[in-house]
Amino acid sequence: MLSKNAALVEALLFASGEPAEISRLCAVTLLEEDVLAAACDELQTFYETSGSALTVLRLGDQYQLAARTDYSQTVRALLEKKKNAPLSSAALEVLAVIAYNQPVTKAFVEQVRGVDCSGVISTLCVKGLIEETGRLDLPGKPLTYGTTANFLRCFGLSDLSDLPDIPRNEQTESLKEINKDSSVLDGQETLL
Amino acid sequence: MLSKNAALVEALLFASGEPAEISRLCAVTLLEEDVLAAACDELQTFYETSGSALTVLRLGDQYQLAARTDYSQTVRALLEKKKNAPLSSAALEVLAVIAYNQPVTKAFVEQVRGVDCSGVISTLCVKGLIEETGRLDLPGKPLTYGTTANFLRCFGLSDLSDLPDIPRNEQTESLKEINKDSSVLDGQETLL
Amino acid sequence: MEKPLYKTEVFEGPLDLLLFLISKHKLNINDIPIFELVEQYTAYVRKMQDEDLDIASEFLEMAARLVYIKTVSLLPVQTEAEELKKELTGELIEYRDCKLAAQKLSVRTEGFDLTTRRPTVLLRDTTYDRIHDSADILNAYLQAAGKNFRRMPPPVDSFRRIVASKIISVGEKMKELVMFLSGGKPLRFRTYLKTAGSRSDLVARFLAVLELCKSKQITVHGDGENFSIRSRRDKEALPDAQ
Repeated sequence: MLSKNAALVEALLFASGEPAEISRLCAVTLLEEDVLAAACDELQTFYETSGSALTVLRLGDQYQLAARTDYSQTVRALLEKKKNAPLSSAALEVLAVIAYNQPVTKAFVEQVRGVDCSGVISTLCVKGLIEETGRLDLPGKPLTYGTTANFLRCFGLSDLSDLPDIPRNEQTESLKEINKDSSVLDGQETLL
Repeated sequence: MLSKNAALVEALLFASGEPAEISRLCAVTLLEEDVLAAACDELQTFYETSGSALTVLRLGDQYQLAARTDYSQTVRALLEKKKNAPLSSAALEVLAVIAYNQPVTKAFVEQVRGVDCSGVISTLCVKGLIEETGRLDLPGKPLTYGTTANFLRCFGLSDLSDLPDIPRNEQTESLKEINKDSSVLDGQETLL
Repeated sequence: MEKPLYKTEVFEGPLDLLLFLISKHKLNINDIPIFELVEQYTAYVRKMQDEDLDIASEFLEMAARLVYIKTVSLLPVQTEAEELKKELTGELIEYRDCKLAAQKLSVRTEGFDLTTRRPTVLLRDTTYDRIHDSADILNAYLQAAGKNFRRMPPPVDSFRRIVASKIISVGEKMKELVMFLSGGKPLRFRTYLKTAGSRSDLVARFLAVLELCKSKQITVHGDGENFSIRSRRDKEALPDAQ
């Protein structure tokens, strides 16, 4: 049996659809943050043990309700959505530079990659994987970019600190496999 | 423990949002109508007995997942709060460019900011801070935008002429002088 | 003629190509043998050129940079060469880390298949109702447009005069002039041009006079201040005409 708090959180996350900020959830439920977190944990355990198709995601300082991936094929069929085109390796590289160094400017990304990145950056914005986060107080006031809650969800991270470590001292040998095309699905559908 | 069919139906109804027709559900799940109905019944019983906030609604020949009405007040508070979230810096910048230059096209705003602004512009429209004001008599008849009365209210202005003055600087001054100086051809000065 | 099918790998940029060469030839990224790298890099770019691939300018820029490092490496004093090499090494390491990170991300994509839903639609008022200081809007404007308004496109007003200026056809002017001269009086050329309403009117008037002269519908008399035009028919009627 779900507790009242857990059921309340379930109703809120269901209705919100989009990731909901913890502070906002606390404000409307009048719950303390740790009580809210406990309710979310309870809900997630409930889904897991009862064989439900739903799952509670923690994305940075937000929570979101989602359907597990087991059913995604049938869901796509119902919503008449195509399978997503994979992210290009250029998009993955830009995403990596932004994720590990945010907030960063376009110029920074271009310096690391040695090529123009305007197109890739605007595509990633449209896909909701990155967003503008402000401007730097430098000549020209360049825009800065960071990753979104959607980025966390797509890459199975509950927080930016979950980002995989980069083996800094690894030999360049390991690049051989990297040079082979690596591409992943794109998260477009999940934005809807 | 939920059956596989019930969990599948749960995922579908969750993702669909809108009411889903029984015939469509049968088509994508490859279930017979009576099997599907049994799965929906099972899901609904599961929600009832477990104290979940969700419920399966049958509306004619359609099914829909919804949050129980017990929580509607808190849900409303959450969704209302969202509307009141402060403007992002991107939204404020777009608003400012429109306020000071109205009526302007999306292309104008994007030229100033150097990035795509479609999303921000439609958000500002939904928030009732800007509105379409007409179309320019130029190729493609682009839409123009201007600020609303609600914009004036939110920023404590009684009139657009109340907008804070833009501080003069050398650049704008020299532009003015060039304009004054020009005893040149019609239209020529404006190219400067 | 059949071209040999030979696929060149696609590289994200010059740094990508350099990393590929370094790993392929097992070079030490922390101490790049610049002569070897220049040779391999330029050979590869040449190969791409031979295959008629569009080579982005970045690849050629890097080639020039490598050749420059090679050149200064030949100088007796090595300080500049060392500096430049260090800079390039730094960039390569940074880009390598970027590729490693991208690869780490590419294997954690389970989340792309999660399904989320749209927010429940309440018939709710979406009107923004926070109260701001009016200075916020100015600050945002200065952020967006930059302190010097560098990013501002020319105001819409500035095009109005270009778009609004009427097109004046030479044909119209010719008709007008013939009508005017049909009265029989000569017209001072200077007066005719002086009364033009705009620069384009002026040009049209001038061209109209030339056209009418060419088609022998008018004649011109005198010079300087007295330079005038009149209709051809008058001239035939007047024996004292030139």
